Amino acid sequence: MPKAGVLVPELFRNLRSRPVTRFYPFEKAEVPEGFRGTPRFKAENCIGCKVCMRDCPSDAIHIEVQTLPPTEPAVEGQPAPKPKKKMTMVLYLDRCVHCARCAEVCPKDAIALDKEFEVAAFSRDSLRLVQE
Amino acid sequence: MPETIHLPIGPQHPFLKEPAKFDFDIQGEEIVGARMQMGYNHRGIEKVCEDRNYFQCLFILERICGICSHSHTTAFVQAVEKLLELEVPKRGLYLRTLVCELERLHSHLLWLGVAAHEVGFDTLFMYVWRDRELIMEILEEISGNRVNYAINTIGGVRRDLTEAQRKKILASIQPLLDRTAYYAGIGTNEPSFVARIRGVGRMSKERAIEKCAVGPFGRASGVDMDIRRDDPYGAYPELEFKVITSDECDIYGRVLVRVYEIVESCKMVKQILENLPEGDIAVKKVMRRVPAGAAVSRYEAPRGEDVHYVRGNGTEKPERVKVRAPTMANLEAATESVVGAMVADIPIAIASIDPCFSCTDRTTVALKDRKRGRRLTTWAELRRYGIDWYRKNRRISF
Amino acid sequence: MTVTDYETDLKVLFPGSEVRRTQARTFWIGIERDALLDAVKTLRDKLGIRHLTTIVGEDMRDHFLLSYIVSGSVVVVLQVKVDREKPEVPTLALVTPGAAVYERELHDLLGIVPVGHPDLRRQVLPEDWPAGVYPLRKDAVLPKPAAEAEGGKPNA
Amino acid sequence: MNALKVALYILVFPGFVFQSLYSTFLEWMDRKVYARMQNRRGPMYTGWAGMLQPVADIFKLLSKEDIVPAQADRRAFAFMPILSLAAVITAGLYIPVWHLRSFNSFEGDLIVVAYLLTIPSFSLFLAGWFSVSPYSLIGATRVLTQLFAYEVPFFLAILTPAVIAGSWQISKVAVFPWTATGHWWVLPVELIAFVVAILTLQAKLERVPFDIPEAETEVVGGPLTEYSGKKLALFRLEKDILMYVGSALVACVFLGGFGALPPGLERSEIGVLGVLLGGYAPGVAGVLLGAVHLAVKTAFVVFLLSMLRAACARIRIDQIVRFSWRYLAPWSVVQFLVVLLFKAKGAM
Repeated sequence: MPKAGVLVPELFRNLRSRPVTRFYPFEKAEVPEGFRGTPRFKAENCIGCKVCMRDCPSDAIHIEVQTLPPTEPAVEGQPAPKPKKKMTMVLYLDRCVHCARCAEVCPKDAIALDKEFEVAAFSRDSLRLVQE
Repeated sequence: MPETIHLPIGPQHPFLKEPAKFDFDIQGEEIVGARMQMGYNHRGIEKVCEDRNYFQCLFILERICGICSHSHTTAFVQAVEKLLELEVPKRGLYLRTLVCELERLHSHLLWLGVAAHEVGFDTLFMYVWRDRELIMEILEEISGNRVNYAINTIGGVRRDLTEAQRKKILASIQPLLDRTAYYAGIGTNEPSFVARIRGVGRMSKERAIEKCAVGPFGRASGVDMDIRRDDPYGAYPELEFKVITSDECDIYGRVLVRVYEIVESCKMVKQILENLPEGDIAVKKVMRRVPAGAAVSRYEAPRGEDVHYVRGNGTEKPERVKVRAPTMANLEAATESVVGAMVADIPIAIASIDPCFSCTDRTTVALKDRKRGRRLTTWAELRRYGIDWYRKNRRISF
Repeated sequence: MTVTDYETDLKVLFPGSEVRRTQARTFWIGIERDALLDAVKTLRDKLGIRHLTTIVGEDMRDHFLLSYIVSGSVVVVLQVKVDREKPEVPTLALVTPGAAVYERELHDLLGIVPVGHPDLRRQVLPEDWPAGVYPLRKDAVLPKPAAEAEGGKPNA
Repeated sequence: MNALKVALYILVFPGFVFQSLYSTFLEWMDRKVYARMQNRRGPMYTGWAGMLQPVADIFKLLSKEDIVPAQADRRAFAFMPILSLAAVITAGLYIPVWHLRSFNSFEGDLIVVAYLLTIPSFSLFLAGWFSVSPYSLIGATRVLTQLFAYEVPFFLAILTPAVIAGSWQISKVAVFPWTATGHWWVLPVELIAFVVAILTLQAKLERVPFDIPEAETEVVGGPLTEYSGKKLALFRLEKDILMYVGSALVACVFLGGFGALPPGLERSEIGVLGVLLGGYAPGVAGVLLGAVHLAVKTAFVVFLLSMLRAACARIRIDQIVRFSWRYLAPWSVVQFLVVLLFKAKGAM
């Protein structure tokens, strides 16, 4: 049976209690452990298998493998030293969907997601992150 | 006989949270005809999936919708698991079901707030959404993020639940039940709110069956159908719950059904957490190549029956993924239920199915002059025009 | 009625077709195009399976395959082969009004004409979409966006 | 000299400037109370606790692009906001703000104010009608339908105290409880009329639960859908001032007055209640106390209106007509009969 004014006691209760609104841009919310933010790259771990490129749903990751020229001349009779490789990850953050699939499939933990969540930008160029 | 006016609503309108187009013929305040047009959110996800491997599809499908993201991934992984004949570990199934039910809680609370907003009851809207944060925080805690949980993977779930998290969730269930009981009281007692939802948007049981209505919309018309019971999946065979139906056949019934479903979901969350089995959360090794064949997977999303149909062809990429979201089944019926009602009832009647057009559509549309029947402009032209206008008149370039 | 009972009944009701059971309670039945309406009516009247979940259209390269997923206590998938040259099926919208939206979608995306459909407007594709391009067909050539977004990843 | 004084009255106090400032304060209060009731914070950053937010909103609108629909009647479209703003400001001049007599007060100004307050509704209707858009049209017809629903109970309600006081002059009605012929307990007798007046005032202001003409989720902006820029700013200012004038009118006639007595009336003994609710003071003190007293009373009425806004859902147009004629109008008549009965017995 409808009763008029059922909400009024609650209204007065709220009038006295503290508002729940947070002052967002000044007070930031704590994100939980395991928050999926921006993918960060650790070049020393990367072996250049490109599994992350293969599985990225939005095609946002590009891994470049660059073979550096040998620093020491090859010594006669010994096996040539393994050529050093330089890994670069280009992340198109405007495409990234933050699914953490790259971190999940990476066999050497070369990608981890940080807690950064304010990633909006005025131009797409600033969202192209080159990480070495 | 009053003059019939054509009232266009959408693609942009304050009551539509997502774009869709409705055309109403009205005489005074009464609606005499209704048509609808979807497609404003069509993103071609089904086609995109043909070009991605199964894991990529998983995350793409998660982004069909922001509210029922877990529904789509669960339906999809279930279909793929059927094709791969995987046995998902118990704990994985329980965790998956836990997120399902938490998602239902947050979706139903969201709906209650939106429904209140549609009839101008903003206070209830604010209260409900404030308390919905309880659930959002739990989901954030479990999965890392608030909207797209990314908790599912083929063969199980990606993250385990710690003991501390389990206790925390259990502790926040009781306050939520109290609040839900309070809102149920407000929703059924506040005279102005009841006046707006009682007897509005009627859909008879017969018509609901003919129109193949699903979910709370169908259940409020007395259609006793719930995939969780009829075609059980996940941990549902081991859980005790009631399927809520109502014979009110109007929006009032839909409010009741959803509110009692919140209560049922709370109970289910409790059961899951109390009986959480130990063990692995996912199958260790999953084949990337899926054998040829087709599988149908049905899932009870917060809005109703969500169906995914997956056909594998022995490669890493699916041959066909078909998604049928619950709103697709209900929208025509809801549009029909408005005829005979008043203009003021349009928002709440359409909102009463909890429409999710992102789910339903999966591009863009040209403006058309209906009276003269000629095309005015296409989106590309419109965009060009906008850019040129600003460059010329405001000296702003994009 | 158990699932096995349904299996027996389905085998009796569809003698000419193979009834395949998978996934505990899903039955796959291949039927002829012209038998579709009767099949749906039979399921509805004899077994009470009347909820049309959806219609899936697939391009199998040499033909189209339509799967009508009808559900009740069990799920029955009626599979109909449609000729590529003459993509027509009888409409279900008059028997089950809920089928109308799915048939419109099929018409949009695969170019399959449900004969006798009451309201065959475009459903999901934009109005300036070129006629005769059906995106879900495997041989479809889709129009590419004319311009690239500035600063974004270059189109491959 | 006299002309300058009148010009000051009209333009500064209690005219345009005072009304604009005080009504934006009332809007701020309304928003703040509404927000706090919903556990939000409300306006925060412009001025102290967001106090200047309504002013900022109006200035923002004034600086925005002004668009007139191609099919609209340009002159009528531009005229409507000015007409309604002029009407409410004129009505506001008759409110006894600092004094129990406004400068232009005369026997019968209550009727004039009541009529002036219907002009905004009509201009809103015409504004919607001249905009020629489906939403504006629906909104316009709703404005008119709603007007027919609430206007009669509103008139009956605010005329009840006038009947008790035996005068059609706002200042006399306001001061009547403290005069030798009146008694303070006429205020509780008018309770039904007060409730009806609050409800109908809410309908006049088109706020929840009676914001049917402007229901955002149904008809976008109702009659104001096509309005933008300066014209919309004027309409907003008009809405604010209407809230002030309406609440002040209700406060004056129902909650008693404070200040100097109009000539021809004598003061009764002021009890404790009299000091709290109203009374009399001479000279400058009377002016200041009178103004503060009216401000507090008006704010109280606005608080009631905010609470009503927070506690209800929007009802439908057919429901408000039914509600109004089934409950509000009969109850106002009952109140009238009660008052007449009292009068016949010679109790007042």
